[in-house]
Amino acid sequence: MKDTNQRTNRLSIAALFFVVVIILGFLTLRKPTFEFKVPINQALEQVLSFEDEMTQEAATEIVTNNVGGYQFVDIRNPYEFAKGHIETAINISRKDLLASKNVAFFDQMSKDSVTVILYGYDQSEANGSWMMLKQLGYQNVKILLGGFGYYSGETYDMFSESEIPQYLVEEPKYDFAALMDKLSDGSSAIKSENNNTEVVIPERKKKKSKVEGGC
Amino acid sequence: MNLKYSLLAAILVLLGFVLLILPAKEQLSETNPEVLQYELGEVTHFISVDKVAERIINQDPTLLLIDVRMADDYLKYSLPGAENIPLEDILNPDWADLLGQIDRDIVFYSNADVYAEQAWMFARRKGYKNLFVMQGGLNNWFGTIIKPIEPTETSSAKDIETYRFRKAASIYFCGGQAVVSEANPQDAIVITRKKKKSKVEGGC
Amino acid sequence: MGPLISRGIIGSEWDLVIAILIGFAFGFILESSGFSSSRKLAGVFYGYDFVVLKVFFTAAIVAMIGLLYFSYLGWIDINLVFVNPTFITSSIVGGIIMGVGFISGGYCPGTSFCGAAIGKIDAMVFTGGMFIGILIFSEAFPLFENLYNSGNLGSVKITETLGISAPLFVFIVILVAIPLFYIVTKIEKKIKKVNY
Amino acid sequence: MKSDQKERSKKYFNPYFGGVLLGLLLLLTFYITGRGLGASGAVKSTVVTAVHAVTPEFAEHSHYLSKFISDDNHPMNNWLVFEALGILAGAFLSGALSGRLKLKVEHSPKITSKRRLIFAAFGGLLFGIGSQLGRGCTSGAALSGMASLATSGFIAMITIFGTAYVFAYLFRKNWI
Repeated sequence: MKDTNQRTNRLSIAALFFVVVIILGFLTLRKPTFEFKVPINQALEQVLSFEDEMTQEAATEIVTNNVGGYQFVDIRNPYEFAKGHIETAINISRKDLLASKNVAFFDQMSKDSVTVILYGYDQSEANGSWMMLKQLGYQNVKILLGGFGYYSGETYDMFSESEIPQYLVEEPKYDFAALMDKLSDGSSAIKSENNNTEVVIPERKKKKSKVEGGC
Repeated sequence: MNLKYSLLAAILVLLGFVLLILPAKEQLSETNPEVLQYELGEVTHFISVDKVAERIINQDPTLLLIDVRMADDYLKYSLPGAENIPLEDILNPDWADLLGQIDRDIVFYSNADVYAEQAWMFARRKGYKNLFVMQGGLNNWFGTIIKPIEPTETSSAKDIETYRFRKAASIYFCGGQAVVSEANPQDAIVITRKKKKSKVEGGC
Repeated sequence: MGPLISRGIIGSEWDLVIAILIGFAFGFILESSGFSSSRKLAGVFYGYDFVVLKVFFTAAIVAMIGLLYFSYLGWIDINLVFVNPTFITSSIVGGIIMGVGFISGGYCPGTSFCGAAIGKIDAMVFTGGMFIGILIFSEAFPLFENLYNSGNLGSVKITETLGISAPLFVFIVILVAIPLFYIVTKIEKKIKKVNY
Repeated sequence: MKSDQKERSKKYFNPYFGGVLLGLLLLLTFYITGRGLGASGAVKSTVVTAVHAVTPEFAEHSHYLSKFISDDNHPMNNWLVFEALGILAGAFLSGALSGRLKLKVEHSPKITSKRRLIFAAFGGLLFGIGSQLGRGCTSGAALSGMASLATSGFIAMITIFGTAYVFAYLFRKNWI
């Protein structure tokens, strides 16, 4: 009888063990702190729509006229920030973008429906952080085209004759195909010159000796 | 019925039922945002144009260049060996085989690095690995590799070394078409040779 | 997280150690459940002992449920779990041949190892027969080759074949299995006990 | 004393307990290796290795065997052989603990040992052929296949047990 009892326990223990493992699994299942709230297709559409890109003109307008409802966030490191930044900006370096106090800040901004404008030294520097925040569901985040470099005038080329604003970095700076054509001709010329000198030098020497002999 | 069997049956039914009513997990295959944030924060995903040039010149088979610009731009000019996936098409499942090659380093590039980084972000979120962005894109490529800026005399030895590499790379990348137009240079040689001859003669 | 070896979390140098340990547990459980006795195994076909069916289905259900939970909890990447490819014709023909072999020999490969380990001569002979069978198969492979490769459906899952979700399928299996266990226990009691 | 031993030799696991344990083991195996359990593969590897060792030219000539010689270094082959060794050891230990270690031929009292052995050899032979054709045996194809929800696992399970039930009547003398 004792034996039977023992077996009873074994089956139940095994079955309960299975359940306990699964329950433990659920208890320890760490809900990911961050989840992409925007589906990937929708996020791509948002990026392609360009509607979250803020131009330098608009940014200057906001700063000079002190327009409400906007908050500039400088995502460069504190050292760069200290050297110079947009007057009303606060500093959240991009490494600490998702630190809890910064997440709380972004939550607050989105609650107050304040538009956050991210900027780095150039557009590329803030691009990753901007996409990250957008895909995490912060829809009130925009990115400053050209970044602080253009804003401060450091990377502004006064002599540029181009009609296209210089902060649109994705515009080609050269006509690649034409330039390549030109350069390949040019370089072949260089090459042939090299060939020349190689070929000519021995000839020259020979001639020299001949001439010398002649003299 | 025996209690232990009822218990087992109840457990199995319960577990099966819980499984049935668990909310479906959709984004299972997507990369965790924290992983992406780490990579963005540490900037591990950028690769310099010099590195890319070096790998192209060495004909590194593990390098796969992806041009994320429009097909038109790609057809006009693209880096040697690059494949074209326009940014808006990056999520197309047709590219799964191309992007899923784990033994290759996949380098995205566009005119600058903004679109390329966006493509990187989406592909990375989808779970592809070994993805990189060419720093500065084609504008940087042309500004450094194709038209390298000559270092000043005060430049460090390293800068001069870089310049030499870029100059050599420039000749490599531009020389590809020079081979085709072989006839003209030969003519040029003849002409220059003549000139030189006359010079020598004049010298005497 | 898992499968640990496919993900390279456990190095391949541990492979064989793990193989022996898992095999050890497998052998121990099979033998302890009575799978080393051919007459106990054959009982399932004559209704006097349904131990095979009970063990087999309980194990399959537990593993099915476990895999789905593990997958849900993110402990195992279900896509990395090997799914035996389905070659429908060769599967069916092979299954029929194995069925005849089962009722004739009273063992299947795993259980014959168990039987052989505890000194059942018939199990050893069965294992020997299996060696010869595989040898015959490999020698006559050109004969079987067409059959072997016919009806290839790829690595399909039953849920894809039936077009229902995995949890629903498992739930149905559980709901079928429990009354089945109950019925076979009733049958077992009715049919004359066989001494073996 | 003797009756005590007999008593102990009957002491099998409760089938459901064995089933739950086996299921958990199978789950663990999936978790660690990404594959289920198997048995017939071990025999195949052994055959391949043995034939290759004895008559290498024959093995390379044989279409089927050569298929496996080429990937002889495939870890799964060795894996299954080691697993089979583990099965032998585990079963031996279990048998020893329950006092079931005994050299004997198990058969129905109605038939002779010789007949039982002939049928066992025949069954093994068929299982050898069938397991190759069906890409796995009851443990490899049916049990592990069912657990991973592979269609082939369910086909194997239904056909193996279905056929055995169909032919059960013919072989009844051997067992009852």
